[in-house]
Formats: sequence, structure tokens, C-alpha cells
Amino acid sequence: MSVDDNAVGWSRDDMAKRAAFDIPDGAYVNLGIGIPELVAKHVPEGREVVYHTENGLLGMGPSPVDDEGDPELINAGKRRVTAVPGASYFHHADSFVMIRGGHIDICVLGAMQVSEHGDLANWSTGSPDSIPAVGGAMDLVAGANTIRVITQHCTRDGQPKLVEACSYPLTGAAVVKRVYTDLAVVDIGANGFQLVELAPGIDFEHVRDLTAAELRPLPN
Amino acid sequence: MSVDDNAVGWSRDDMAKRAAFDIPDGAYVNLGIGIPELVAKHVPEGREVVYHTENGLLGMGPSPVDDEGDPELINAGKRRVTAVPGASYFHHADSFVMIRGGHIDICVLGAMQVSEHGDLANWSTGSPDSIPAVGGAMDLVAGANTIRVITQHCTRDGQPKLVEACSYPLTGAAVVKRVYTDLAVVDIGANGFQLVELAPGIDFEHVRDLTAAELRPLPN
Amino acid sequence: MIDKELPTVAEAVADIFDGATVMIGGFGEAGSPIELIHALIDQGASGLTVVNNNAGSGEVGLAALLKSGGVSKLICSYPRTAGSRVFPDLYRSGRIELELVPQGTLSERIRAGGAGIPAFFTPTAVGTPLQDGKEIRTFDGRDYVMEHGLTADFALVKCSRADRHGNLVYNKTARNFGPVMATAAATTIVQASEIVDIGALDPEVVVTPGIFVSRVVGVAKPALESELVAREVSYP
Amino acid sequence: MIDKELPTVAEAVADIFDGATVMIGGFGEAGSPIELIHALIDQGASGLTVVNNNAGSGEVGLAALLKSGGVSKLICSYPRTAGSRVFPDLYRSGRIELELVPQGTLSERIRAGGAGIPAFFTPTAVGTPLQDGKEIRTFDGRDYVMEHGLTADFALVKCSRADRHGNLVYNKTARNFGPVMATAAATTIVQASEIVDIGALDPEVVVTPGIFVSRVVGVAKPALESELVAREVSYP
Repeated sequence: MSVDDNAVGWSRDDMAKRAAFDIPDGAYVNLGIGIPELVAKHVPEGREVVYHTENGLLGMGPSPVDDEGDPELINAGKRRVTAVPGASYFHHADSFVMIRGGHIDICVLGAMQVSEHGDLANWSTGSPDSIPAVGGAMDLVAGANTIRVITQHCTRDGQPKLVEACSYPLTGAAVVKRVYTDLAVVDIGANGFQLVELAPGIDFEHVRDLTAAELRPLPN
Repeated sequence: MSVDDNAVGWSRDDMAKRAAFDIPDGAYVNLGIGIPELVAKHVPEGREVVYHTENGLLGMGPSPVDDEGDPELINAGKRRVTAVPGASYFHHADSFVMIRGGHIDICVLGAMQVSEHGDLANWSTGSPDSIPAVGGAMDLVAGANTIRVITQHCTRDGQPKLVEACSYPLTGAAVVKRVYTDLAVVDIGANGFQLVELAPGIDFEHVRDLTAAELRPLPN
Repeated sequence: MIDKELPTVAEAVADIFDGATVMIGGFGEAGSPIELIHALIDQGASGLTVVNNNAGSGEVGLAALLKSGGVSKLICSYPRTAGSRVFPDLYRSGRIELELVPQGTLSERIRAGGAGIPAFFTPTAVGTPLQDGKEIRTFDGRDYVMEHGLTADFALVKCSRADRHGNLVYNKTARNFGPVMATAAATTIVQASEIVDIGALDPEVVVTPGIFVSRVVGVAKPALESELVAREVSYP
Repeated sequence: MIDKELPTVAEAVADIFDGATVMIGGFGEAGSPIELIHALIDQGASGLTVVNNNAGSGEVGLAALLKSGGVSKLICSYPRTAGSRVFPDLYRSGRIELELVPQGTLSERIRAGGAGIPAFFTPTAVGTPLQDGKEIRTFDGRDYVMEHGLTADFALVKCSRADRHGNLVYNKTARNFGPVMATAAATTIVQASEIVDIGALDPEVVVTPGIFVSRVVGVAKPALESELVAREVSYP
């Protein structure tokens, strides 16, 4: 099976929606670039979640329509956004007080690899000709209270992203608590990968075969 | 001669005026409690000096008349003050960024003792029953670019305050560059105390006798 | 919905426990959350470690909290106030422990605590008795003292205006320690002279973003320590 | 009288010397002082060490400065921009040195530099290749990396409004690195979209107090990097 062929499993929006479901009312949340950005669209009815973007805004709202807006009101991915009522602006050092100081409840990031120990690699392939660029990822994984990951279960060429040990340079060691993929929700605990939920139409064996480390099944 | 009997020499206002004369146009200045506070009244015509008070105000103005004003607009001595046009408020950590980071050009402090090496003692007699209280003095002497002192040349009971070595606990070591007393202006350099100027009616021998360390006379 | 507003100061401080570390904002009376402090006295928690720049004046506010006997340790830069007897009496009779910290080191330790920085180096206090027992390290030929970040279980902060998210603005030099203490406490409790609608505070001028605030209680006309002291009020 | 205003960007950057360290504000195009950067290109200083979060885009602003060959080292958290070839080409051909610093460590190092703090400990980058060669120390059972304060000879900062004292306010997320860089440079040079009368800025809302600012120059309608890039402008 090609993983790009997502006839079964969760779409990018499904994954984001599933992650959004786990974010409680009142949480302060930082969303990484890519699929994590979609989480903001799926806050369940009746909850109020405050989004932080590390370039100096708490209370980030959706991107303005038709790419209007202020070119100096952007998110960490340099996309134009809006500010919701109750927002505040601050400088970079203060923004990372929020991150490093443990004030962000949940951070949802993308990943290149996640190990069964919760190690995360999401900033560099380590290839000598790549341009290394880390941004705020290392600060987020070191500082936010709960780190979750949204990622396709496998790379475009079918390599598992959930592994025994990351081969890419780490963003942080033992930091990821939960992973949302197109196939499943997987927790990471003292015993490694623990299946929490399967996407519709996906069975345990399929996920297990695409996971390059032991995956514990749902408890009976 | 009793030092309290200041028929000759400089008054408190004279000392403050002399210190103010040495503050250049455009300087950012922090003034300690006591005689140093008087310096602000004596800025020479045509100069603009910005006063910093460590409790969170840059652009401190004089105390309001008749003790009006806002009880939450005070200086480091907890006296009500005003804010001049161009002022700004900030929190304590930011205020000490200005101090520790070397952004304050001149700090004028009071003293209990100053040594010929520039050591300053101005926070504690070291007496076991005194209440120790340091405030921002140690931060100011460690951080401001130039530390000057205004003080009576001797204590109330006639003890010299300019000494070879401080007997009181230090506020900072090798920090004071210039001292204004009721009798003289004295610089502190590699060779210790250097007379710069005598108050009217005061001769060198008088100041020398009331200084408990070598005092170099005015160069010929 | 996020609504951090509580109706009374008593409810706001109800869970401060015996032995807690409590940061209390204010420099002198400016920014002193006097109603929250009085509520804490009424609540009766004991064995507290209090962090404040001063030690209060008269027998109200912080001085009253000290007098109540609920404070076993004070972390402070300047515990001397003209005319106040409460702290000197406790200190001289050995009934309170004092950790004296230079004011800039105190504010930076609190900021570091809130910023996830366990330790930093400062030139302040080098060559003085306040460096005793601390690690000294040389950078570029100058000596520095290593100081540790400071955190607390609770912070009591006074501000001028707040919204239900806990966004705060302050009045003039009453700002002082409030913003850094709000970052450094597990639970930050704020008394606001006014609670405004969400969106009423311009995002450009918010000083303390709501992420640092746990509870807000409106205290419309806060008492002034200096007025109470002038009237020789003694709390409770 | 204090008047930090200069009439032109050329005069404002005239004394930036070969080999200087120059902090440049901005996160992407937000807060990028593009007119000051272009003036620096025209001025021709070389061998610069530049501190910025990114590496510019297209061939204007920061990317143009890099392309000019005047920069020998970049201290940066994220030198990757879709569609920009300038930095990748310089980097791959070994013509520029890169010091990669996590974004929060970068902003804190700059703040520390401005605050007189030579070093501090952070949990960021522990267990990653970016801890290599750095001191690791354990506090309360957790490992931290020691990082050093960062200062500069010059900072180039963009703000929305300034007065002749150098008090500054910013526009939205264009604030980013400006306030901390202003504290960390020996000479801080600011371009302001508007210069207002002294007293026109409310003291409660000033973000950068004038003490941190050396020079202010008005640039009434600053160019937008994204618009220049879209028009494929190449500076000079």
C-alpha cells in the first residue's frame, strides 16, 4: 500500500480535528507549521482556546480572507493572521518566557521522526548540504507542558516515522507524549508506543507493520 | 572644629549643585536617596537630563506641590514624584536591565564610607542588631557607568568618611570615581584620592586632616 | 469560555496553603495588593515564605501579614521602613528568617523563575557580604555571582484594569514587581481596580498577558497603605 | 536638549565599521528595517557579523545585504526561506559562517547581553546537536545548557512611532526582536514610520524607553519586503 493513497485513514483535517478534540477549554496552545496549523479550525463547540505564536502574539485568530490584513501581523510560519479580542502583543524574549517558563499548556508540532522514548526529530535531516534551520522548535519541546505531534504515519516513500531511535538529529529527547497520524493515535509512555485509537477502516496489524518499533495494542 | 558647624564649606544644595554641574546634557542619571535627590533641582541652564528611578520610571520629574500627586507615582525613596513629557513606565526587571546592562550613564549615591580604592559602603553598619537593607544600591554600583558620591566629609561625630579601607560591609568594590563633600571634590584613581576642587574658604591642609587616607593635592 | 474572575478576595486566596511561597507585588505602597493581603490574613495560612521588595509599614497590608505570625521567612531587598516596628521586632527576636537580596537580583531571579531559567550570572554583590556562599565565576575578566531563579506557589498582584482572560495593565510605578511575579507563580491572583470587557484592552498596551494570570477579582476602590497608616489603622 | 533624530538613513548608518556586529530586527518581513539595511549596503561596510532570526527573502533587505558580500557571519535561528537563493548559495559555497541558535535562546541571549548578564542556563537544545561544545549543568535533576549573553556594536530596528528621546512603540508582531536588540547594542539606530512630539507617547505604553536608543530617523512609508520580492526587485 502506498501511504499517499489515503483512501482509508484520516485526512489532514481529520488528524487536526482529532488533535483539537484533546485540547481542553481554556488551554494556551502553540501550533507548529503545517498540519498543526489546521487544529485551530477545529476547536469543539463551547471551548475557548488561546493560540500563542512565538513571534509575539497571544490570541492569534485565523488568517484574514483574501490575504488582506497587515503584513506585520503574521504567525511563526510568516503567514498573515488576525488577533482575537483579548489578544496581546509582546517581544520575542517575553514570548519565550511563555514557552521556556512552562506557561504553554500544549504544543502540537510536525515531525520527521518520533522515537518510542518520545524523542523528536523535526528540524534537520542532518544532510551536509541542507540548510540547518531550527526556529523555535527546540524551545517549544523543552518548555511547553505537553508536546503532541501530528504527522503522516510514514514518509512519502513509505518509511515509518515512528521508530525505535531517531536517525535524524534530535529536536528534543523524551518530549513527545502523543502522536496523531493518518492511521492512529499513539501515546508514548514508559513502555513505548501505546495504541490509543485507530482511524476508521484501519486495523492494528496495519499500523503495527508501518511502525518501526513495538506498538502495544489497545487494552482488551 | 565641629564638622556640623558648616559656616565654611559647601551646603547640601551647594554640593548637589556642584555634582549637577558635572552631568552633561543628555545624560541618563539615577540619584540615590538623600542629598543626591537635590541634584535634580540644579541642572544647569540649557541641559536636558533624564532621571531614572529604579522602581520603574524613566523621566522622573520633581515632587508635586503640596504633596498632591498619585500615591502610585513614587521614586525609589517612596516619595511622590511626577513624570515629565517623554517619560516611560516599566517593570522592575526591565528597570534593572537599564542598571545592570550599563545603560545608566551616571549614578550619584550617598555614602557611609568611601575607600581610596573606590570601595563604597552605604548600606549597613554591620551591627548585629541593625536591620540589613540593601535595596538597589549594589545593582547600581555594579551596573551604572559612572558612580559618584555626595556625602558630608565626616560623620556627625567627626569621623572621616574617606578612608584607606572601609570598615563597614561593602556595597561594591572599586566603583566610586568622584566624591563631592562639603569641603571638596575628590577623584579616585589608580593613585587613590586626588583633590579636584576646594570649597570656598577651605584649604588643602584642612581637608587632608579630615581624610583618613593619603590625599593628593591639586597639581601645580 | 475562559473566565478567571472570582467574586471575592476571600475566594481568590482560599487555597493558599500552610508553608506556601507567596510573592506579593508592590514597592512600598505602590502596587501593594492590600485587600488580597488582608484576605490572606483572614484565611489564616501559616508558615509562609513571602517575597516582596519591602517589609510593609504601620500595621496594615504586608506589615499586618507579618504581625499575624503567618510568615516564617521573608525574601526581600529593603525591609526597613521609617516608623514601622513590625518587621524589626520579629527580626530581632528571631521569629522571622530574612533572605536579603539586592533589588535587581531579586527582580531578575523572579523573572528567571518565570522564564524557565534555573540560574544566571550577575555582577551585583561581587566583593560584598551578599556574595557569601555563592558561586563566583569570571567572564571576560570580570567576576560574577551565580544566582538562582525564584518561583512561588502563589503571587498576589494589584493592577488597574483587567479582563476575564487575565490581561492586565497597571498604574504608573505600581507596575514594579507585578509583571514578573505573575510569570513566576504557579497560581497568580490579581486584584484589579476595574474589570473591563474582553477586547477593551488594546493588544499593544497589555503589560501582563492573560497566560500568566490564574484569577482576577475586582476591588473597585483599593485602600491606600499610607492613608491607613496615617489613620493608625491596625488590621484586622 | 536631547534630540536623537537624524535626517537621513545614510547619516544614521554612516559609522557602521568593517567587522562590526550588527543586530537587525525583524521576523520575516515584519519589523525588518529595510531602508536602514539598504543604507548599510550603500555605505559598504564589510566583514559584518549579522544577528537576525532569518536570512531574508528575494534580493532585497537582509537578503540583499548578504548578497552584497558584506556579511561574513550570520547568527540566526531559521535561515531557510521559500524561494530565497541568496543565503543557501553563500552557505553551500562556504562564503558565510552560520551560528545556528534556537529562537528562544537567541532572544534570551540578546536580552541577557542588554541586561548585563554574561551567561544563563536553559533547557533548550539539551540532548541535541546544538548543545555540542557547551557546558551542561544539572539543577534539580534536570540538565541545562549554559548560554552566553550576546551584544552588538549596532542594532537596526524598525518601529511605528518614535519621539526625539528615542521612545518607541511598534506595530503588532513587528515588535519581535526590536526591543531586546535595542538594549543589547552600543549604538541603536531606529527607523520610525512616524516621529511624534515629545509627550505624545503615553508613558504607560512606551515599549522601548529612549535610554536604549541612540538615533531615530523617520521613514514615512517603509517598503514591504514581500511586495518588493513579488515585483522581483533586486537591491541595489
